[in-house]
Amino acid sequence: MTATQPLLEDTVLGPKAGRLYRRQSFATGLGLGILLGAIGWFIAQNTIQSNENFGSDMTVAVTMAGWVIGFNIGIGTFNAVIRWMLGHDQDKDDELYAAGVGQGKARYWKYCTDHKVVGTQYLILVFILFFVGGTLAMMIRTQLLTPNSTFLSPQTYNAIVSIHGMCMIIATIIMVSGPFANFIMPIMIGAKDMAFPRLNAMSFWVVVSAVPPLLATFFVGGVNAGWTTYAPLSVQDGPAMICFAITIITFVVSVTVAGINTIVTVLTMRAEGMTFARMPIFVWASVIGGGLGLYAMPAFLLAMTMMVADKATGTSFFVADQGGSGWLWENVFWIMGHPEVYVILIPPVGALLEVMSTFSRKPVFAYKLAIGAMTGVAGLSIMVWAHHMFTTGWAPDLAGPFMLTTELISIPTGIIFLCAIGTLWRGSNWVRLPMYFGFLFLWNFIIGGVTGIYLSDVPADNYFHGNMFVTAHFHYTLLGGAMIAATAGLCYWFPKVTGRMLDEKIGKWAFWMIAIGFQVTYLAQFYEGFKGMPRRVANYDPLFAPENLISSLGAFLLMAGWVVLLYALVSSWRHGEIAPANPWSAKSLEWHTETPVPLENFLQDPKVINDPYGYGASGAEQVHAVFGHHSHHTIEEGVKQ
Amino acid sequence: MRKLIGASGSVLLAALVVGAIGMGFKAQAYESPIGTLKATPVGTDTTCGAAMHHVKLDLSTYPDSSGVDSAGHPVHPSGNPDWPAYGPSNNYSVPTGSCVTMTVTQYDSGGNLNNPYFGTVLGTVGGKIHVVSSGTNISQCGGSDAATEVPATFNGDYKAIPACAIGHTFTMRPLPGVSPGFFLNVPLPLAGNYAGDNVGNTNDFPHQTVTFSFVAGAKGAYSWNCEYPCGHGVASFGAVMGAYGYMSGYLHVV
Amino acid sequence: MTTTHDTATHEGGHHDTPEQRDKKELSALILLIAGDGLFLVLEILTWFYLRALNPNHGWRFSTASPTNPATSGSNNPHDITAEVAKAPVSWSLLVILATLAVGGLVWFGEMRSRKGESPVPALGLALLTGLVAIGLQVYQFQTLPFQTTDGTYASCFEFFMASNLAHQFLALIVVLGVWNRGRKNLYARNWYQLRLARIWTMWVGISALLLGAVSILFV
Amino acid sequence: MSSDHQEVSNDSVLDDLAPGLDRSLHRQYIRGIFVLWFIMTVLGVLAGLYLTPILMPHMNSPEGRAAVKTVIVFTVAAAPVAALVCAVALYSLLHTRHRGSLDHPPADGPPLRGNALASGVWLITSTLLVVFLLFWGLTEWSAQQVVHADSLTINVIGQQWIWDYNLPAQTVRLPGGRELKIPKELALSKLNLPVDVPVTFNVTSKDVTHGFWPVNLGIQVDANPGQRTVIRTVPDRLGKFVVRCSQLCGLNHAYMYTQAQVVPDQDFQAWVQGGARGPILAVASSQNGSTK
Repeated sequence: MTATQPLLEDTVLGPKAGRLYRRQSFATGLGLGILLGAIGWFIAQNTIQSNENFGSDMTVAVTMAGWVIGFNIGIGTFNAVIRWMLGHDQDKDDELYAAGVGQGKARYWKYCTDHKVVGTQYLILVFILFFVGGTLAMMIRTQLLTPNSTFLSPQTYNAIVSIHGMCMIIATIIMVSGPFANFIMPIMIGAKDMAFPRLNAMSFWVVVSAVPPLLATFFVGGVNAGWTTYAPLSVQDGPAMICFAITIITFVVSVTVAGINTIVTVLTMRAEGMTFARMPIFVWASVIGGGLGLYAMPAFLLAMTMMVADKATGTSFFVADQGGSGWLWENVFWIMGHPEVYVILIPPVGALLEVMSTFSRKPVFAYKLAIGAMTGVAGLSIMVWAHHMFTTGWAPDLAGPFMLTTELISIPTGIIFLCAIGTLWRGSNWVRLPMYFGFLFLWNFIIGGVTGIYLSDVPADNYFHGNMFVTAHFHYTLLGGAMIAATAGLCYWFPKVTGRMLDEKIGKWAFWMIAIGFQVTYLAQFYEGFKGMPRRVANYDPLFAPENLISSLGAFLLMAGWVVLLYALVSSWRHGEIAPANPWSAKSLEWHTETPVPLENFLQDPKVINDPYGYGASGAEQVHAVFGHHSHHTIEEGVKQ
Repeated sequence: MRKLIGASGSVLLAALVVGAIGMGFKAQAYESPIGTLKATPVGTDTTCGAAMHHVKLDLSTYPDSSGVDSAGHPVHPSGNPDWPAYGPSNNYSVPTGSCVTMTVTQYDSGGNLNNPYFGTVLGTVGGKIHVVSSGTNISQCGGSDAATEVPATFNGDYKAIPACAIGHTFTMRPLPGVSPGFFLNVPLPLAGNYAGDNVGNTNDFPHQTVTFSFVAGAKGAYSWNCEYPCGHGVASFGAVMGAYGYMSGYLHVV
Repeated sequence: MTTTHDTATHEGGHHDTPEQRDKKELSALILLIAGDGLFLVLEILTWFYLRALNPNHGWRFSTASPTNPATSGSNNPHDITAEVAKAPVSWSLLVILATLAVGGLVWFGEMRSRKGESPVPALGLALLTGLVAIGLQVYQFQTLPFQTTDGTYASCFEFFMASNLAHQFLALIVVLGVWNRGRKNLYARNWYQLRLARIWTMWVGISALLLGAVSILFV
Repeated sequence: MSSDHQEVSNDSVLDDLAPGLDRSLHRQYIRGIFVLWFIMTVLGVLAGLYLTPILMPHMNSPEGRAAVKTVIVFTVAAAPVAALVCAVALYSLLHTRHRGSLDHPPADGPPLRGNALASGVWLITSTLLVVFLLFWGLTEWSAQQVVHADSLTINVIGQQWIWDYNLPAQTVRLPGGRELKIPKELALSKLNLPVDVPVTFNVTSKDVTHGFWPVNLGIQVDANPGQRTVIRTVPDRLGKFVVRCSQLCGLNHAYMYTQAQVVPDQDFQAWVQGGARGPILAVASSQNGSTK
């Protein structure tokens, strides 16, 4: 098989090319979004009574809703629904066009249904979101360089803290389930695309439309309430809170659609012979993460809609002096919030185990146990939400049960460690760049995990809750754990996604800057927490000055490390050495198709005969899949004999 | 070498971008046209008990932030004109260890505090403030506070103002770990019950002149804000109360 | 590899057989309803939580709240509970019945389609019923004897109605689609989309029933 | 793949962990990892035992010291597990790393697809550890639930962005037969606590949720509008500390704090009887330091 991409360059589309919807792109989305937003603003300004309490909130709500709807009409989100309703189903040419045939690079700016284009779009979006979130983190650390700093006003500081949090949460939720569960996962199971290619494109462009409202918060007063937006503080907050809620509601749509799409793809689109027990661990992780997202997102939607109702229509779900309760918010929010951190964590862990297996040249240790552990983490994570509420005074009698469920999570989490070190044990340990990040993950996540058990303990949590210790803990798990594992996955799949090899020399410089900067930043923050510095403060006692200075300097190094990594990625993407189809000699299907991957992934249909971890095995057991329709029968029969 | 230049170049570029964004965020903080209001020295005297350096600060509180004050300074130019504000600045600077006499001219109406505690005068010299009314104000609080006696006009020293007759407060907290620290709570009585627009904010409008002294402690940026619920939303602490610069700021002891 | 070959492959990928599409879309619909059902469960839990707190029996405090000018409390109706208990029950019942009827009619259309008959009349009737259901819901919204600002009971009731309205709207779009496609004779042989439409509209009816039951029975 | 992997003898656990590896090499691996594990465990235990008390502040109540003790115990308990993960990772870096050209993948490792014994031991150990953690937590937690018959009641009121304290008129019987009398209700901006007197904080908020966190007492509870939450402690060491807000509460959250101190009960009595005048009690104790 030769590396060809005839579909993208040579295919001639039918005579219908040039219809209105084929002219849709990011530009029309932007234009229509701005237009509808402006119309919404104009109507709201002229019709809604300038009631001091609700007027500006409603205006912002209508404007932002106008933007989101306008952008999605402009980009083409609703095309398929409307065409379905009219009975004009897409024909073959339409589908080829939608998949990006014959459009070159322009297809990255369109509502493109090719899962590889969607994955790449997600990857770029994740870079952008991380850069925005990282920039905001730099603002925070600059403000906290010295005590009594007046670099930022408290209002701006709170706004930055809130949006740093939410921006990073959105980025980390989509950082693996966006790029890799879209680009890699369908190829891994031998599918030609996702189950619902149009919904796939939708899940991406809906996130894109959710970003401007998030950044708009800075221009309408800023969110004062942190990313957790605890009511009633968030109900008290200004119209920025409405922008924030619109972002979340839009994002919920995306995650729900993406989760459904991932699960249905794996359920219905597997290649011949790809039984559940032969699926790569990353596919399992994507499915579990997607399913958990489906569980978490409705609660987020409910919390945000109730909060918008409280703010913009005067209901009283969370306002105590009208009969509501802030504890209701905290419950609904954390019913979403704790599963959500595992929505972030599980897919990168799956990616990490793939990396560990490939670079140790060994099967994933205790494959089934690893799947069980990820499922167990997901299952337990829906029963632990109130550990965020130990000190709120809500139901002190439930402290024991929630301490139990929280500590139980350390058992499946421990199994994931066992699988990782079991895979390393006696492996040939090919230390390429992905593996650097793999080792860093182990170190960071063990610290994040151990500090997590302090926090699960109620008497200790009574000291640590709401303090910098918590901040350091979840940065160790989410940044040091999930994001580092995702980076390992990025370095691993970079040759397949971009067709070029990543420059490992620059990558290693970046690695050391990230590794050292990270430890300095967050170990110092653990110390701040031990000493009793609260979270989310714009200013602090001189008592905490030295460790804050150290933490800030570490954070600058950390950010510089990410920038160097970004440079390595971008420069390798443009000028890097052309990658072979299978640079790591890995066994899963994505490495056994061409690079760049052709439109429908495989020039010959794969037939899976073993799991993709046949390292060190002999004979046919080494082979994950065979291609074409003649050879595999004999091999399969050979295996059976 | 090319790689090294590329990598350091991108770090530099990122630093420039981040720095530019940082400048943007820094510019978001409200700063009054006159900047930080420096206290005027009036020599050495014994206003605060012992003989010490004495400085004066003159402030006003306005029911809206448009217009100019008696000295011609805009009250709070870059904001929401309907919101009340302290003027002419929200940042003040006093020398450490000095005796500070503040005079606040209060033009705003008012009502009930969320917490009556902030009707008490705290932290001033003698635990008192001196109030002079420009004209007749209300004689009684409404509703369940109807029994509370409120003088028709204030004229003299007060250790507390009835919690139902507050216009604003000037409440400042100590810095932990900084000694000597000082805590200050000064209730400013409401000035009349009119609903008119106070654009112009001149002395023609009813007002309360509140004078008090305190000893500035150790160096630092002491955060102050108003504890009277003059905003909107939950507990009337949204909107203006959540926005930096109108009813909050810093007292810099230098 | 020739272009034609790849295009042919592509056709196989995106133009699944109706059976394959049925399988995929049914799985997706079940997942969607599971998520939506969770939303519903949490909505109802919210209701019970606020009911358990029950300050002033779920009604706004009659005295003016000094800390929140949003609720002046000045026009708080007397004995609102009794009045409310009478008023919305019948309306809610009508709304629920109409919403359930939509699902039933789509089901009827599906059965006719399975028998090789035209589903269009039944679907047309479902469309009309859906419009009536939305009309009834909007009417109920407008004639409620309380407002959003009247306390937690009112908050939940209006929130339920709003989410029901959103559901009905989504159901209406689906019914409109299948009706129009039925009109164009696109369901002559494969009726799987009708089954999906039936499942969705019936779920909308059931959720309306649950929300209605909760908000009416536990005043 | 070299053929030695196919000669699998299953007569021992060690062979299971490393099929095809000759015994001496195998023992070498185990020994290497054991040494690394042992060193790191010792380091972890030492850090837990000796570093924690240095890192954490001096606590003024049993609850505070319980938090410190919990950190020490959990660090010690977690050290072997964390050390094992690090030891295996480090050993694979130091010893079994593929040396030579990194351009091409090394030969495959042994096809170890799992090991029931290793998994079982790991599972049982981690389950036992969790049981221990839970037992420890519940023991400490229940010890903190003791309600003293007689305690000093302090109403804590949080609002944006300041704490204030209300001391209702009350008489508290002290263990020695003496009494602590609060003759009339006092409203205070600072928190002063008599040493060795059980104290009950009734915490509420006037507006949004705050977090009442008297840092060195090792307890905290949120101040919720419309709710009263209660926490109790017995401050048993003299000293100054700060009450902070642990829940983001809006604009000036960073500045929401109060100076607090634990003072001898006679001093407290005298101060209260004098109408709680004076900016701060004259206490003969050093910052954060002295014992009683």
